Amino acid sequence: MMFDYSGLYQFLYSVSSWLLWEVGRILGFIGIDSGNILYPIRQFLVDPQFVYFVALLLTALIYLVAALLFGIQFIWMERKFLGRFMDRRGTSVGFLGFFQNFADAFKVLLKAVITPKDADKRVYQFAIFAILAVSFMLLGLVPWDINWYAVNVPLALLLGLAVFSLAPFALILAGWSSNNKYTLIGGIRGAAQLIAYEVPLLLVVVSVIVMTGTLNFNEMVAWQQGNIILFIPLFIGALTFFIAGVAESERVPFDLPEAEAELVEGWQTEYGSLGWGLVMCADYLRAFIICALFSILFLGGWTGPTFLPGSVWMLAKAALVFFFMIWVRAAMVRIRTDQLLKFCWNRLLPLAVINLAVAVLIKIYAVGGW
Amino acid sequence: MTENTRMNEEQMAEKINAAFPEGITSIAISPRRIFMTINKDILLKLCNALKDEFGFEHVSCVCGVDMKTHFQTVYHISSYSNKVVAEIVVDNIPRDKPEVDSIAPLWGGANWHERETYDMYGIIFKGHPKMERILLQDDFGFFPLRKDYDVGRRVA
Amino acid sequence: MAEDAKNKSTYQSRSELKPRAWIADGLRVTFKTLVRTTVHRPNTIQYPFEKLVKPDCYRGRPGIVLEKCIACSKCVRICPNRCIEMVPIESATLGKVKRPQVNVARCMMCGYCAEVCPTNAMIVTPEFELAAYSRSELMFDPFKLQFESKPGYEVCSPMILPSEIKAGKTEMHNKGDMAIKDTVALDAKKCISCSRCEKTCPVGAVKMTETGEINPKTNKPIKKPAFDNEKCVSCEQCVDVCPKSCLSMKEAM
Amino acid sequence: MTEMWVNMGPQHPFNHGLWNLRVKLDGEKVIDAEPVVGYLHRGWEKMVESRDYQQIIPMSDRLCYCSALTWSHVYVGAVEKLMEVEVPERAQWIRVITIEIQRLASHLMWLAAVGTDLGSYTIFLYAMRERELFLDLLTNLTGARMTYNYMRIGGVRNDFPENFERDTLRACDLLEKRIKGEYYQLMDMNSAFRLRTENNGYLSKEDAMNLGVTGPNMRGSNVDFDLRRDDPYEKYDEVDFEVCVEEAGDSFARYRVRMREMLVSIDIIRQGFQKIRAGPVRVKAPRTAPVGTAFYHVEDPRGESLMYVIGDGTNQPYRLKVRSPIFVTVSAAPKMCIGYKMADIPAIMGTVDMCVGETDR
Repeated sequence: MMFDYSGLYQFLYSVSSWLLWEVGRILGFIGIDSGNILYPIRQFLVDPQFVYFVALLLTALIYLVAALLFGIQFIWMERKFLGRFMDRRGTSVGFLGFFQNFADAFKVLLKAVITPKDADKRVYQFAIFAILAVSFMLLGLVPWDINWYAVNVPLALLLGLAVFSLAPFALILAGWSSNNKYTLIGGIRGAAQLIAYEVPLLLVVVSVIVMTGTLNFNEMVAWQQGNIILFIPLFIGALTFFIAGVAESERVPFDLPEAEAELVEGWQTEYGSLGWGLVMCADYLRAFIICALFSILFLGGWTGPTFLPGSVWMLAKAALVFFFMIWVRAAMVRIRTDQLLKFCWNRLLPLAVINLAVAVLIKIYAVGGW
Repeated sequence: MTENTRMNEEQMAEKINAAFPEGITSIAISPRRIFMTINKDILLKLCNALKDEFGFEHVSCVCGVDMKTHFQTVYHISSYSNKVVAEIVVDNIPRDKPEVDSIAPLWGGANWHERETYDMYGIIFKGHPKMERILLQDDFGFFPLRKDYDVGRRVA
Repeated sequence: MAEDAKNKSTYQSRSELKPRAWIADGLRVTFKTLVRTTVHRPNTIQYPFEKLVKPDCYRGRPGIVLEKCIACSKCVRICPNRCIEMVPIESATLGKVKRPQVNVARCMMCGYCAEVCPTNAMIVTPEFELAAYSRSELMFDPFKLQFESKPGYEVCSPMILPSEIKAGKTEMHNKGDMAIKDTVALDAKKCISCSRCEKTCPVGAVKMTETGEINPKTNKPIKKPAFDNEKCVSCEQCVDVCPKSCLSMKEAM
Repeated sequence: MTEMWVNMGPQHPFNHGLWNLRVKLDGEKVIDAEPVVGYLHRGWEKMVESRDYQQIIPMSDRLCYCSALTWSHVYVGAVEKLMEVEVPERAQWIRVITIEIQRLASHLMWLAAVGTDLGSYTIFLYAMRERELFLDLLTNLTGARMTYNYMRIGGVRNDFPENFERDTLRACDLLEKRIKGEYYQLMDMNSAFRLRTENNGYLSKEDAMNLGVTGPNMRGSNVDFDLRRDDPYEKYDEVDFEVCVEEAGDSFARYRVRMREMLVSIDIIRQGFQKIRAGPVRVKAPRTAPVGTAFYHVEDPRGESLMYVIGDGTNQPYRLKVRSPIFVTVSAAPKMCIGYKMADIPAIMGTVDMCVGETDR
């Protein structure tokens, strides 16, 4: 039985079918053959529908592990670079400080889970899962290489951004259920900011769709490979996407929801051990997704000289964009909520519209219409 | 306080002496300083005069002193335009009913100093907007900086 | 006002500034630091493994050189937080003597004990890592307080007399110098020559000497204390112990 | 939205030290503010009455822990005036130079605090790195990092260690280059920083004078008064320096005043090293003070600090009153905070350079 490596999903489907076929053979070996009462279970195990289900389960498991690893790797990158920007040494445990985050992760696991008094228990827990689900789901859609993806849906971008914009509800839920004045203010501010910055983000994505003509990531990258990476023609759009992305992942110039100065930690204040660990990891994951989207939409995803495999190129570009995010964090000061929203509506939105106009003009004259 | 009415301390001392012949018990001057000892009933009038005619814009400090037999409050009021600091000592405030006029309405700077003096000595400033303790908790009971409040020193 | 408010603001407010890529400045500054700290080492040190280099005169906890100490308890008197006490100790070389014991938990490391000690027995050590599991561990008895002395640890604050300044001299006197020492003055009438001051003086600077008169009742010669200012370290123990308080310190002005 | 009293304190990341600003909010806007102090009250003035004059010097260092030298200098100045002790020339010059070094360290500590309040840790770490330079200088000179116990009644404890002058001038050059280069680009030219600090926390000139706000906070509101020039003490009359005054009266003006004041301090240090001559550094002071009173006020990095001492013939002061500049500036905090957003309060209170140690004594 040869496993075909065409795609992650196909690979996992063949693995799970081989696995279940082996289980069926062992059951047969120990005597559960056609006459036995347990025979229907063996048939059920080898049934293609069940194999399909197990393959999906395996994919989800791999993506969960990959997501957490990316999150931790980006936390390490931020702490290390931020340290060097600020003339101090970043993390210091293990090789280049890489294992500091695993140490922190285990420490976070060991902490006691404390739910605040008369907080809304169920909503308090659900808010964490809401934020995590929203962030992890997108990772499933984003492909790493030409065939290295979990699901290749024609409208992948639309589904991704729809899921991505569910986050504000999770923030409000978290802020409200922690029964604390500060988290309530933080939650509402966070939601306002995320919703505000969705609009320019989507407008820029529309301009990319106008240029490439598709909503599927693979075709987008193929188009960019054929013509030109979209960073050069749609430079304004790339800039707007970057700024809106920084605001989406609540990083320093726009990180008022969890501004240490006034609101202590904003809507994350009341979360204890694992809850806070996952929420912080989800924050960095959202930053990673923005960088991944940026590298696919504007930097031509996994295309690059062939001495490196495609997915390494993809990760390198995402890391480069994240380096810029860290760099901005080192040089900038936090701005106030109303200034932040005013900046979004007065500055970012016009830029996004101009970019859309540029995309349409280029499409008509340079690329020759639809 | 326009430019031409700058005065140095001698002219001020004479004017003040002339304006308040009876209330001032002693007055002395030294470079950029005026030292006065007055009794408490002319305090408010003197401060009004200082503020308006002599251009004293800033109250540096109001402090209480427990002289065992009576209280004293000492005011340091400085004038930016004339670059002079006046030290006014309001003497023999009776120990049983320590009350002085408050100068907080004239200069906001004295507001918290007077509350602290009340907090430490129990001297009540009449006319103060919010006569309460400021550093100690409200139910502290007695006034710590008084000489009869013995801390129980640990002698070496 | 002294000068009326002429326009003193030395910067243009944000609205007057012409629009420019201001973010580039911040980014350039931080990037330069990034490059500098990766090429050379960053400014911070890894504390438990690398230690900061401290000057010799660094004031950590007080220390003592037991051989030099004469138990004059001047440090006990000067300590603002009253952390020092004289404690009887038993040591082979010195026998049963009293030496200072410092409660380092209360000590605020002001360095006065070292500054005042006439024989530089009390010194200032660079040791500042004083974590302990219990407060009694921080009660340093004279043996634990010991620390081998280096020239920088002895604190000496040289002084000059006001009269000398008026006379135009400029050269200062060190700690034990005769010129700036406060000497003990005796009020002979009150003295009942009980010779307690002679017994308490740690340096033996007090001698009971005959003064020629004869005590009419017991017709023995009357003895009054005489102070040898060379040896005296002006520790004021005699002034405190005198029952009739007829001794007082005369300051050298 | 209903009004809501929010306690920004006493343990709150934005305020440096233990004080509580109770703020009444209508939505985001601050309608009313009420500072509550006293959490760090140690009874300093009562403690002082049971110690003799020399023992109070290390205690006066601990009034405001980030500018210890200026506070011990005020105390020592007041006692010298009481005892009529005449301080030698070189000691006065040493005092001028060390106070200016302390002012630089205190302003850099303030700059670090402004950085964290506005969310940029880079500024915090850069300012702390610069401050370390000056703390090392003072450690070589006095032996301690922050609480120096260096001033004595009648002079200073010891003279400069060797090549102290070279190190100080080198540190000053580096700081000047950094202020004109790095901080100027990182903060002054940073439009987001200006967005957060400009035209908020406005304090008019009359309010500043009337409410007793002094020092850089007052000079930020266009009051041209500096104790070092208008009521010179020590050797400040022989040093010519420019008093930095800003007209706008908002947080950014206070920030600009302090940054320019750092450059002025560097200039004073350079002039000090040129004018200092060899000579004695300490005069022997009498043990007991005569019966009488004396007061001494000085330009502290935070404002006008004043000490009023009453001597009663013994070696312990009868009464020692401390006027702390921040105690009065905090009483003017509501005037600065009302009308602005809650997110502005860290920016406003950050540029006021709070130090709670001296507020509560």
